[in-house]
Amino acid sequence: MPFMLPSILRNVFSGPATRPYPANPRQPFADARGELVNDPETCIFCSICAKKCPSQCLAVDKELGTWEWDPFACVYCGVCAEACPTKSLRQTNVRRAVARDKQSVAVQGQPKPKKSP
Amino acid sequence: MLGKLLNLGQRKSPWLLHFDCGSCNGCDIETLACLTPLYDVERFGIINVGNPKHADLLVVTGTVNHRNAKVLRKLYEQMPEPRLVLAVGACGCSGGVFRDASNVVGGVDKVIPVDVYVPGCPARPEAIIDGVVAGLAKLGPDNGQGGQS
Amino acid sequence: MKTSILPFGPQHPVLPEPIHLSLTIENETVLEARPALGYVHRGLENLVAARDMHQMVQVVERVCGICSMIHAMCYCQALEEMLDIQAPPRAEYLRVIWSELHRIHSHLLWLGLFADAMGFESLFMQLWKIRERVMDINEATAGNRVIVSVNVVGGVRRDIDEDQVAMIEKELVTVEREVKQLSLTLLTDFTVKKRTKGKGVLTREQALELGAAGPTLRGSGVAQDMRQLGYAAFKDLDFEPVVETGGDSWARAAVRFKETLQSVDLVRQALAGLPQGDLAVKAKGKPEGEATARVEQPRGEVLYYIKANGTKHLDRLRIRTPTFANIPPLTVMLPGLELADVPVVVLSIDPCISCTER
Amino acid sequence: MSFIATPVTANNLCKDAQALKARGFRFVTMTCVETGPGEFDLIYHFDKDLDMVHWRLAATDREASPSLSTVYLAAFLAENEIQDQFGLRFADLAIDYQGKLYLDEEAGATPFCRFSRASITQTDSGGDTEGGQ
Repeated sequence: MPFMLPSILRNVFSGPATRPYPANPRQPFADARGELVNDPETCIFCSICAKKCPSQCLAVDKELGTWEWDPFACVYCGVCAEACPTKSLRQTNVRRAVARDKQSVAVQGQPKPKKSP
Repeated sequence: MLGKLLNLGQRKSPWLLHFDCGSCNGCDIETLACLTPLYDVERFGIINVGNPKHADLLVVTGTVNHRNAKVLRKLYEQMPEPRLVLAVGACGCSGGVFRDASNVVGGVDKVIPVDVYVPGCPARPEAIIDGVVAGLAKLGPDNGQGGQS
Repeated sequence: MKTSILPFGPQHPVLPEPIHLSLTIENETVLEARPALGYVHRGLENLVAARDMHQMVQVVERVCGICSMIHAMCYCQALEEMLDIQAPPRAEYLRVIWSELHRIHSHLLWLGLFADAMGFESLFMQLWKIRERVMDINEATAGNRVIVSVNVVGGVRRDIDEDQVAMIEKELVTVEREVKQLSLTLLTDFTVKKRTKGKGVLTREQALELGAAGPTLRGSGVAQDMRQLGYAAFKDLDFEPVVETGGDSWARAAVRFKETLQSVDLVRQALAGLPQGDLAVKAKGKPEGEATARVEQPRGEVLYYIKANGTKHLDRLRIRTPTFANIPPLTVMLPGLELADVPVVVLSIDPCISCTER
Repeated sequence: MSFIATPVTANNLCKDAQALKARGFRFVTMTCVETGPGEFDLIYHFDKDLDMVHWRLAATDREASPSLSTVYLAAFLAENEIQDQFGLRFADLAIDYQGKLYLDEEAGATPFCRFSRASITQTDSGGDTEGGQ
């Protein structure tokens, strides 16, 4: 215990180490991995993100133009956003909020007309 | 009167029991990190206890398998009412990346009722604090509106 | 004297993870310890049938949240060998940086838990306070505190820019200084010595015979560290394994403590020699055949065995994690101990149950 | 570094392992790979001063394989794991969890076998250690 005394004294006289979390939350780092945002305007519903997802938490329907994300199965790895060909799917640095019940996030866009060869 | 006092006590100083249900340790160490100086949940009166009989709040991390489901159910049954259950992390919420693995039953809600889901893989300490606050709102007089969603 | 069997775990305040030990005790002395596992078993090796080889990177990261990056690195190295590709030099250096940052935070975490198991609460808090700096580095550079998810087959996904290099160097100075300030407390304090010296002794012969790995092996005087293999950029770095000869809990703690400082040095070396260039090469083709890869985790050597059949789904993935190798030595360490020392000695192998059972 | 596994036979396994142990090799682990219905490869990994030696032993679920735990005690955990996941059996296992190391009854037997073995386990009369009651 005597060996800890310098550390203890330093801790007493330096400011508190605690982050005042709910009162004064810290800004997230620029590169932090947060929730996913998909822009229905630019999304082409190619479902590459759904194929790449390690957790298989994305469901894309090209015919109906829907993109669905289950934030409670997502592992926030960001592979989907990296694979997005139109950069419509982005990973923000904002942490996903807690919830009382599980709800997935759906994005409804314009179903793209079938490609005419 | 006594009931009100107990309720107030529970809301102002919830004691939590942490059970690792098959998590990868990611959420566990973040739950533990909540107790350390940087986040220090003890300033809210939250104390980590080892005995389910003393606990108000069960923090469960990780996926449920057949063997630990029994332990989890037993812990839940030993906790006095009213009790809250926090499912932490993608695994606790739904099974996460392990949903299809051979010995995984799924999220915590397959075994016991869950009050608050904390997403993230792993859930950040801030998120766990948020989860506790959202859960406590359920006990209080503003039951039904508090908390974030 | 009659013997009795005492259940220890799975839910125990000192254990962050569920492991069950059936301790046969006489008075206060342990005669036999038999581990019971399965509380964390997920069967994730089996997921290779459901996920393709690139998705498995994120799955193996979640074998263990503490050494996640190192698991993924080992898996990627095995696949890279099979696909006959070589990660670019910058990626190899970045892998060293992140893996050593993981080692620092894992060892600090463990030293804290170890102090907590001895009842030295203030030391626990102090160590975890230092550890948060490493977590901040992880979050600033890789985007996540614990599971950094930086590896891909063929390289890494994230880069470290100049500002971040400066930030890492600045934080590491503080980490090193604060860890060094605790060295006397950790290694020479009366309480710590009383609880750890001569407890849970594993001799050199026993360690080799029972296949111990990592600090448990090195604490018994065997200089074996997988980083000597020179994987990633370790071949270019100056590195010497840390060895202690006591074989007791104290020796294992001392190995980890010294490795923490060594890792700080390794990160510095890697930052200084960080070459420019690409982050990843494209992983083309489908793997076929068998391969093994070994790397050093904070807890010891991890072995990946991969069998592929020429499709994007692997045939078999086998992960031998360090704690899996360190559980048999535990059955030798525990008999003869006082019951009160059991938690400390169990912790001294740094058990990671989610690794063991996968 | 290519992967080479030397074939060994069930009869010689323990004798060869003794010789290897005398040369100072450390047991690393063993891996089970399913090669066909009821056919398995057991791969043993040993290590000495960072050099690895791999052995391959063909095994079936019809008869018990020799246990390495008589030579290297550390093998008991890996062998128990294989009993759990693949339904193989090992003779003279030092500490035998009877296929209950990881799995409880509800999980079902042999989850790691791609070829369904439910029918084999039921018709197997050879004192199945899976204990599928």
